[in-house]
Amino acid sequence: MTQTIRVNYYAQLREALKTASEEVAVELPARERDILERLAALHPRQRDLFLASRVAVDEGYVNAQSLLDGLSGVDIISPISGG
Amino acid sequence: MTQTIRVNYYAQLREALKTASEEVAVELPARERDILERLAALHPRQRDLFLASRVAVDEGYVNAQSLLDGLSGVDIISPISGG
Amino acid sequence: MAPIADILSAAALDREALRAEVSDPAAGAVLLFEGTVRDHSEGLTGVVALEYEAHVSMAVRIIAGILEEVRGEIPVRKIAVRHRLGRVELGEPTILIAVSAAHRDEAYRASRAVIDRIKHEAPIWKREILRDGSGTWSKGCTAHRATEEEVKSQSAKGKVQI
Amino acid sequence: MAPIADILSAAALDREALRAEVSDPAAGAVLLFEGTVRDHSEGLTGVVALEYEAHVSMAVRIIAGILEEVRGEIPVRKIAVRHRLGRVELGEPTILIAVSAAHRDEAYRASRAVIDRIKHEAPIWKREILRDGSGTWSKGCTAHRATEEEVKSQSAKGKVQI
Repeated sequence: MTQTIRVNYYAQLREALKTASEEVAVELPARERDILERLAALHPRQRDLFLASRVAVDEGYVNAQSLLDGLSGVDIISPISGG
Repeated sequence: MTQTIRVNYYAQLREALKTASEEVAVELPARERDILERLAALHPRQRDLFLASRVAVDEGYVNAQSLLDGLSGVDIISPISGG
Repeated sequence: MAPIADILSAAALDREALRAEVSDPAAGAVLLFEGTVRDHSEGLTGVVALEYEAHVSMAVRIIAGILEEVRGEIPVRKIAVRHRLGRVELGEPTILIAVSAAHRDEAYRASRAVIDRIKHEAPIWKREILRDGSGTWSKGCTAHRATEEEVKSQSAKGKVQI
Repeated sequence: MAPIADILSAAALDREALRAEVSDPAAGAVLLFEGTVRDHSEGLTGVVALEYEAHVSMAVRIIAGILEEVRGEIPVRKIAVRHRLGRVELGEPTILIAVSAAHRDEAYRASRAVIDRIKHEAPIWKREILRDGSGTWSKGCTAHRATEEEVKSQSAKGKVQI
């Protein structure tokens, strides 16, 4: 089922996309990789960055194997560099 | 050849022997172990402590395999506990 | 112990204050790890500052979880962490990790585990600022669980997918 | 760098002063190891202080040699060490080791190597002082070269003869 979710961006992805947030229609249920591929298709110039990113929901990374459903929004955690 | 050398003690050995230093006649050349055995024979109640000690000459530990000769004195480094 | 919301700090980090948080009469070893701004990174020289941003609520939650896990795995007395946000000048601390333990082995292992896991898991980003004011996002690595293997190899770098 | 004669100190140790000695613009990691007086040791409780003595000239020479060796083995920026002599009260530092390095892995390895080798090689002794004023020499270990194996096993304890 196609559902519209809010997608939040940070750091290098936010800067590259020139937005901190957007609404995107995605097919659910979906795995982490499906969501990243969907966003990469929308923003093909940032494909490498999306595919090196992780998806977070409710302040935690999703399990790469899990089927995600009933989402209202996700955070896209582009490659991190804390410490 | 029997030679008289100065032997210096520290910490637990100095306290147990009630002296920081004494003159001892030893057979030279000798290995580290021979010197420690000689001192242990002189002070049999401290035998375990002597056999757990190291011999130092000129501010360095002697090599356990070396034959020591021409010594005027040695430092007996009883088990250490720095740090 | 300070509230976990204090883990991320916009103000300069205070080594002695964090050291005091892990004081413990049963501790024989205290290790203070400090990440500092250095003048270069891979392929970049003349760095004068770093600028940090974070997904704050998620980073606090993830770091607090890492501390809980490490406390469960390694018998330490206390652990305290502070990570900077915003601009940090050359030579200044970007992160402080204080660990106290009865024995040094536990202090070293816990300290190393905490910094490795924060680097691999916490949603924090830095930009390297050059003399001319220009900034570049650090290449970074895909967020993932730091494995024992990586911690042991002590040279975990680059991307690893879980 | 401070003169090597300062390695042993009868005065209280100053963390921030030693930290400042290893500052370096190329350092991305600084590790400060601190040995502290704890209230217990194996089979002994109620420790209120430690009393250190050393074969001073030999200990300074041996520790300076350890620092030279570790600098030769591990690419660090700077290393600085202070070890207390005399009476040190509960919770106070007995030894400080500061290491700066471009990367954290080198800082951890060097710090660990220095403390392990000092503990195994430096002619320094401590007495554990109890509440009633009585003191017992620490059992200690026979002086020997800390091997890589021991440093790796990270649990070198007790006696090992070379």
